[in-house]
Amino acid sequence: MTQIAPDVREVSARPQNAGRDWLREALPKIVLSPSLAMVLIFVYGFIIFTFYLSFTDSRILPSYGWEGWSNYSKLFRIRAWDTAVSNLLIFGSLYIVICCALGLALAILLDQKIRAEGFIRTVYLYPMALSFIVTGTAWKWFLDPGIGLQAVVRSWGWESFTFDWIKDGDMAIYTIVIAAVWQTSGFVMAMFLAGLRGIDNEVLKAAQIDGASNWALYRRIVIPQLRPAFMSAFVVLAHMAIKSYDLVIALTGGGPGTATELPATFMYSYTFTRNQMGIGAASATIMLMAIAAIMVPYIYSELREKK
Amino acid sequence: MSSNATATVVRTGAGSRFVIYTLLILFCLYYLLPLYVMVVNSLKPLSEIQAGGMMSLPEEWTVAPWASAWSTAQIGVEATGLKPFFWNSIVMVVPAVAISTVLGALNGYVLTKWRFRGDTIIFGLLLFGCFIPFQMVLIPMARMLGIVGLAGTVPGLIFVHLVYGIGFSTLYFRNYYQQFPTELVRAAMIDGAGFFTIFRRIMLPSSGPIAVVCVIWQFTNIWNDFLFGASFSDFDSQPMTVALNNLVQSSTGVKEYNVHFAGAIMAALPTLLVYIVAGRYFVRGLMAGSVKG
Amino acid sequence: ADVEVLHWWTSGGEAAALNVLKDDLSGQDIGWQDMPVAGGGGTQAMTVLRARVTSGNPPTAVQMLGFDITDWAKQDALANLNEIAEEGNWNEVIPAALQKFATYDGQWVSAPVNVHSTNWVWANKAIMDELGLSEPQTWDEFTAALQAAEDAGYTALAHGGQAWQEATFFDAVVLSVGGPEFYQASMIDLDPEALGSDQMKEVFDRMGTLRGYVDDNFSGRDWNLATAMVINKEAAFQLMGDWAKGEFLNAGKVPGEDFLCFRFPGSQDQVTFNSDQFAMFAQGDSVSDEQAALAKAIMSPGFQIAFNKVKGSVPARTDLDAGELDACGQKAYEDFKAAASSGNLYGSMGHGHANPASVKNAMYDVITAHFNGEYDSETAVEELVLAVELSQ
Amino acid sequence: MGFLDIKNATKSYGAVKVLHETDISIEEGEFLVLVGPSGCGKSTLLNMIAGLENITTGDIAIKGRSMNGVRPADRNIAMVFQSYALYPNMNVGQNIVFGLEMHGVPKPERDKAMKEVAELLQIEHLLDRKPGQLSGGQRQRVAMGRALVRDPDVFLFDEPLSNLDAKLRVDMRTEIKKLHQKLKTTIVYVTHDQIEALTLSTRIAVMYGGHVQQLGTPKEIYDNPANMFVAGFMGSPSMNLFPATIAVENGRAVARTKLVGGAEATLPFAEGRGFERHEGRDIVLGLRPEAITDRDGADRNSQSVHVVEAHVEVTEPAGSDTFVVTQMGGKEVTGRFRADVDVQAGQSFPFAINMDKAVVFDPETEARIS
Amino acid sequence: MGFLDIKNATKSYGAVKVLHETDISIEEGEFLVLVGPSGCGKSTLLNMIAGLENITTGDIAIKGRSMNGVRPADRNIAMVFQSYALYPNMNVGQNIVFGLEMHGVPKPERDKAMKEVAELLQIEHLLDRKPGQLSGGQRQRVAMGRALVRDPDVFLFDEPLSNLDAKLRVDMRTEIKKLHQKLKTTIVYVTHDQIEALTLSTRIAVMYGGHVQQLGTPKEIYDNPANMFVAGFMGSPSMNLFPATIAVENGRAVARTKLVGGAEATLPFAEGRGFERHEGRDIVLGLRPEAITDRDGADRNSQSVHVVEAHVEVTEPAGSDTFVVTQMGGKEVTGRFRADVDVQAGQSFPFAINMDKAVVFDPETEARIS
Ligand SMILES: Nc1ncnc2c1ncn2[C@@H]1O[C@H](COP(=O)(O)OP(=O)(O)OP(=O)(O)O)[C@@H](O)[C@H]1O
Ligand SMILES: Nc1ncnc2c1ncn2[C@@H]1O[C@H](COP(=O)(O)OP(=O)(O)OP(=O)(O)O)[C@@H](O)[C@H]1O
Ligand SMILES: [Mg+2]
Ligand SMILES: [Mg+2]
Repeated sequence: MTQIAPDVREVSARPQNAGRDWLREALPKIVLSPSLAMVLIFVYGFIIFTFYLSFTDSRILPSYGWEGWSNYSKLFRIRAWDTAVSNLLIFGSLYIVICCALGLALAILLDQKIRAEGFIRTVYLYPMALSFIVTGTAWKWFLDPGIGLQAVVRSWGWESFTFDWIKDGDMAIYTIVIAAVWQTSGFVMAMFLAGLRGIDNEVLKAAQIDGASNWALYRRIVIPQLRPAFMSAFVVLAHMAIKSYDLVIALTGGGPGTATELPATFMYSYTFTRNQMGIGAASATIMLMAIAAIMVPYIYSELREKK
Repeated sequence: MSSNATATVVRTGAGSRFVIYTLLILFCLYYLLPLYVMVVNSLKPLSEIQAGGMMSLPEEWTVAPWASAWSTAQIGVEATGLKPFFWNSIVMVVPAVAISTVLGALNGYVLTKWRFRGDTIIFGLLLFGCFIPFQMVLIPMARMLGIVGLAGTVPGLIFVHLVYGIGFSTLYFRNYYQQFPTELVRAAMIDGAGFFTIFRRIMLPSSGPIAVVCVIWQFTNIWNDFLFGASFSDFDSQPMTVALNNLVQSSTGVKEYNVHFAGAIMAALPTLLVYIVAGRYFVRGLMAGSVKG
Repeated sequence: ADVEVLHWWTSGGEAAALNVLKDDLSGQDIGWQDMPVAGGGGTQAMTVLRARVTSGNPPTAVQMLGFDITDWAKQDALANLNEIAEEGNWNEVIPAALQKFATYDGQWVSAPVNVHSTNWVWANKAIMDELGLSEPQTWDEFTAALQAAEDAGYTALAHGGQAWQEATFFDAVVLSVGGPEFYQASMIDLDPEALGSDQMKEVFDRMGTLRGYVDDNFSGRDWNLATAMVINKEAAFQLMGDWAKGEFLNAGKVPGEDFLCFRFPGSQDQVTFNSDQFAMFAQGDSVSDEQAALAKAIMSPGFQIAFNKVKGSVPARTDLDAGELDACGQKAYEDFKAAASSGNLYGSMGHGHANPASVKNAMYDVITAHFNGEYDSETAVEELVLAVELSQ
Repeated sequence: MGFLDIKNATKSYGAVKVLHETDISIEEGEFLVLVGPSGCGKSTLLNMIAGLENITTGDIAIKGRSMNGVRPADRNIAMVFQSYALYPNMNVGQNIVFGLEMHGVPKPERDKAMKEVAELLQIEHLLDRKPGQLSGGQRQRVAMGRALVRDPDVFLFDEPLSNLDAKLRVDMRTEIKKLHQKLKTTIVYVTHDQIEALTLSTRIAVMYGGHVQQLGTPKEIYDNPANMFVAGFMGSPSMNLFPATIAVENGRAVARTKLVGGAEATLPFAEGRGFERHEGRDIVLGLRPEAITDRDGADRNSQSVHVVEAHVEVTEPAGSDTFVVTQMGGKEVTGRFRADVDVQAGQSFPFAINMDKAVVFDPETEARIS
Repeated sequence: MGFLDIKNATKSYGAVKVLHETDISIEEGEFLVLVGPSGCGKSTLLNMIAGLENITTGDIAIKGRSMNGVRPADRNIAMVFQSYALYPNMNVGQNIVFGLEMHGVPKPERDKAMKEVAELLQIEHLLDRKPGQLSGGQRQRVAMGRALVRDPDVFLFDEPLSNLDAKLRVDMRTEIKKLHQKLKTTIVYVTHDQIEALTLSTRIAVMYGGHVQQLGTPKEIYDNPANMFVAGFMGSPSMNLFPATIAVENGRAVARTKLVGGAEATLPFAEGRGFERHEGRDIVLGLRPEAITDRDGADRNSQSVHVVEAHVEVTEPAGSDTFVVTQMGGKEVTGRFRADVDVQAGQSFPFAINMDKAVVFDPETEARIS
């Protein structure tokens, strides 16, 4: 963990040439202020706006008739919302856990003085470059039992091979996990690889002399030191999980049925295709509160710790 | 912290090396499969695809789908292919990435080297902005753009990407600059350099690794964005993703999957290129800062 | 000056049809700014439209469906086309069922382009001949035919598991179970009693029966892949709107020889429809010259024929000579005109012409969940009542 | 009023006072070393002189002009950092003249100045290299070059040698010393190495816990440390401090202390130091290692050398000398013997103790008693 | 055959040979220091002993058993690293017993061993802390504890003190020395600090450019360096090396060299060293700083002290001594004067030169002439 370097502070202004000094002193804040203003208006302002909308009778466009809590009470009676929330829990936790596990495993494997490391790294990394608008169809085909993996394996002679999760309401959410992991695990791998490369070689030597097998060495010495990498990976992955929209739309369109609905797709569909913007705003508000519940303590602890 | 950019000193036996290589190659297959499906099918005539052999190599190789996707496929009323939209995307992505990177660098610089009361809170505010779902901001953002007269313009679109990209680029640069020796800044102050001179002459030239990470991140996100591109562009500024969507999602009529795949790969080429060219600086850049959080 | 047109017609045939319009306008020195946003039967385009309108930069004209038009008209966003309508005598030539959407509060707000009818069954003639089947006239005959096809090793019913495709089934089944009154009461008037009735349970039971004839691999399949199954003699039947015809024709199949089209058994007299229309967005007090020209062009007989020939649908106006349409098309046009005059023309729920988007999607949820086995018929009925209530 | 005046300056971070009221005044051409353990506030004080940190209260003046509110760049100072803080993206030449460039000095003059400095420091052949391509000592030189080229009123050095290895450190130390003798610029130099402090300075400020413990010439500091902290901190190996009691024998003050095995050593003080009046008092006696040696190595000129047989615990031959450790008053005591003396751990051996410079502290207040 | 035998070992990375044929053999209980400038191959050799690097050719044996192909963990060695290499995620106690745990020692025994070691090193109160919460000296102790607890045949240390500040380094050095005297374990210790090498070792291997330049006891190395590299590297300040010519005066060999101003100094060698046969030969004369001192400070027992008036260039008072720099034969020469001597830069001053231990090198081969 890094320390905040002691900061450089401007010397306080003198009465003479006060204008110039004031400018010099304020310059950093001036430079920061456009970004701050943008974020205050376009993030926090919009959050407040959305929060407000969730209490109105907005349908196709924002409207300002006050409705109180009725959007929320409706929201909680909609079964698809329950599905969406529980799907996010399943998807989010599996996605984050698998990405981390796989990313870590790949990083460790790739760290063993591998010959074509650069090439393999690029192969693992490239899916991050593609959006699901691009790869969605390929994945859909590949997972489709009729023409994809199942069909191919069967054509090789293993007639009883079955892989039809994407068509199965109970399993479809896991295909979303598979594709999402495909897209980001390489990126996580890169983060862990960077973490591994930052570990003091002498510590590894010490552990070898202490007689740690490679397994013990990684489990006891290396992985515990990757905490910062885990943290960064968590931020990126959580952010992806929450925003997964393209992925679901491209792969299952929320189906079969509503089996793969996620809060993001739910919110979109209520706001834009069902013309129930009030409920959409209510779901967005709930979503934001959930995000805040996870991210604010995290951000807080990360920023605190470095003091 | 002594950092060593080379592979681990942990030693592995010949047997386990075989296992390692096997695993690595198997995972290469996992990652390459969708690309394989796309490439193979983009080089087949449509009839072969309809005949059902999506996993097999083409019996008859053809580049016609590529030519069609590039210049003759039906995107809207005109059969223009993706060609004109490619340029639209470039015009939008390049400034958006450049500005958000520079702004992120400036913010990171202020937040680490010119600290003031409350700076941590400001950073926290910026960071939380990364997590806002984009669907939520569509309507209010449209209103705002309308008010300032940027609706349906390229600068408007750039602005939107800037707003929602700033959090991550600030995060990257802040974490990087945190490890940048403050003594250098102090030395430059004593040498008489001012705020911007220090930034331009001292910080920026050393920011290569993290700039690569930031540019890759922003470039992929902005290039691949569909929602903002569709909502905030005009008839003459629709980006590549919207065109690709129009190509792939056409509601009725024959679906020319081979053309779709060719178009999809084409739309992904710039980001792929960025990854392949800059990929080897990527881990280095991550090492240089962003990971150590 | 130019018109900017937001639409989701990006396939080759559709674009060719639009080009007719474009050329017409360019003859009047009006340019065409194309703003296509494909996907999801116009949902993407509607999102974009929302953003465009909110930002104060609406397109000139927008392709729209059913209740969306009404919703936008309610927002006072649409231009008044009364003058042009009067001039073109739209009141006469356009059936009342369509006028319900094209007008709001007594004002014309959109120009209908076409009428798709959705309660069609498409059949592979070779399979029917092989199994000695004739056109089924009743539900029982239809299930028998499906069973026969299944026994013969074919996929009986080709289907793509997307909500709107299942809703397309649902429209037809509702009509076949309870006839037009029940359709009116449940789908259009949203009468809770009708929605919760035993008839509705019967509807769901029949949906279940249909589900039994669909292969296991249906989920998420595009409709045209399902059509391809019929074309390729893998499946016997498909329930789909008239746009499926294009696929057959494109594959070089001949209507009547290679494939058959008939109304869903039990709904022979009714036509459920959806209609693409172009609404003009208000850009000042009155309609601009360009918008007027565009509206006129859309309603011109030449365009209506030319367009619907490619699109597979039928013209929205009832006063045209259908001679240029193909056999299926002519039949459809006749059906349409007959239904229009007999009051048997019903907006399709599955395509947003029976009730507003919120209700439609709520119904989708229940129908799809039931179709995918999440609910039994009884639960489905309960859920349907609840969902409709919540969505209003 | 001196050349550099620090008047009553303090520094607080929030509620924490890291520098207590500090008064230091030095003349032009002096070499002031701030020395003290890590965290004692040396860098903070230096940064306050440089203008890199605000002064919380008090004043700092250079040449009589108060520096409060003056930008670092306008104070006419130059600074050399521990990490050298060379700009990694510029070559050596650019590094050296960056400050001139920032002050708007035209290029020909800059080039001339660069040449002169490079010649002075013998780094002409390095001018085109990047800092990353230099060895530690070379970087150190470049950092000095960057400071020198500015011709400042005051040079500030923050532990400039602590990144170098032992050998190089000694060489660079001598070079800095020579440079100061040649240029006669005022220098403020931070280190925590007492040898550097003693060899380089004309004046030393020993700091501890944000307080200046003692300000004086190296000789004052070394021979007359103000308290036990200063005594223990300065010198290597450090001054031996062990408990003793003052007694008077034959009218002369002596220190009595216990040896290993229980024997008692009696060490007479030099005459005229007046410790007689403290008779019976418990004290801490301070003796430098070089005051405890083998019989032949003892200072021939000293009047008060006293030989004590003591038990040898460890011997550390260090080439030029051999350090021999015994115990007095229950504390380890190190003597510096000549290299050739044949002394083994475990034996008893005569230690010649020179009491000329013995210092005496109060065990409670830790202050020196005189 | 010794306890640890390095026989003809070499190491190459690809085509680069970083360690040339090396033969070192030490007995049980010895303290071997590998010393040399950065990059000379010290760590490489140590890692080869540890089994962390393969041996390219040759053999390393411990207790007569060849170690080729034996895993580091099975060599019964322990190692202390420069960065301490403490496991940051474990507390001190866990760090210490990790090696035992890995060797399957049951918990009660581990705890017992941990207690003993902690007591020995006085770190009992730290056992629950994480390494990040320790000071440099404490970390150093923990690293040693981790090595000690294993009770290994050989201890390996790779620059264990170079991350500590000057003061702490001296203290820890003494502690290591004591520990070795108590435990009598065989130790191989890498450093580039010659003082450490001289004080700690029983045997020193001076390395340079992948070659062992000299292997011997500290006294051999200090007094009879095999060549100019060893002479210059060992000792601080380092040995003065300056050109001179051998002449014979009255049947006794003398060295003649130039002083500042052109005067010539004649320095007679001690008798019986047999340099007479080199009459007229140009040589490099080597004199330790402590052999050049003020008149009163000179060794009373020496036979061949010779006083020379020379020009003083720099004086560096260092508390315990004052270093005085002059020139001989055109080279800087440093003498170690007593602290009290009143000598100023710029004056002429008598330097007492003790030729007892003068060494002589061939200017071409740089090897010692005897
Ligand atoms: N920005 C800051 N906020 C709070 N405390 C600080 C800050 N900067 C320094 N300190 C504290 O001030 C004290 C003095 O720090 P300073 O850097 O002057 O020590 P130093 O004597 O230079 O030590 P070193 O020898 O380690 O460089 C330390 O206790 C440090 O923790
Ligand atoms: N993996 C490697 N590949 C190539 N050369 C190497 C490798 N490791 C070390 N070397 C080279 O071997 C030589 C000896 O390195 P070694 O680490 O033993 O030096 P050292 O004496 O320990 O120096 P230091 O005092 O800096 O630690 C150096 O020149 C170094 O550059
Ligand atoms: Mg400091
Ligand atoms: Mg080394």
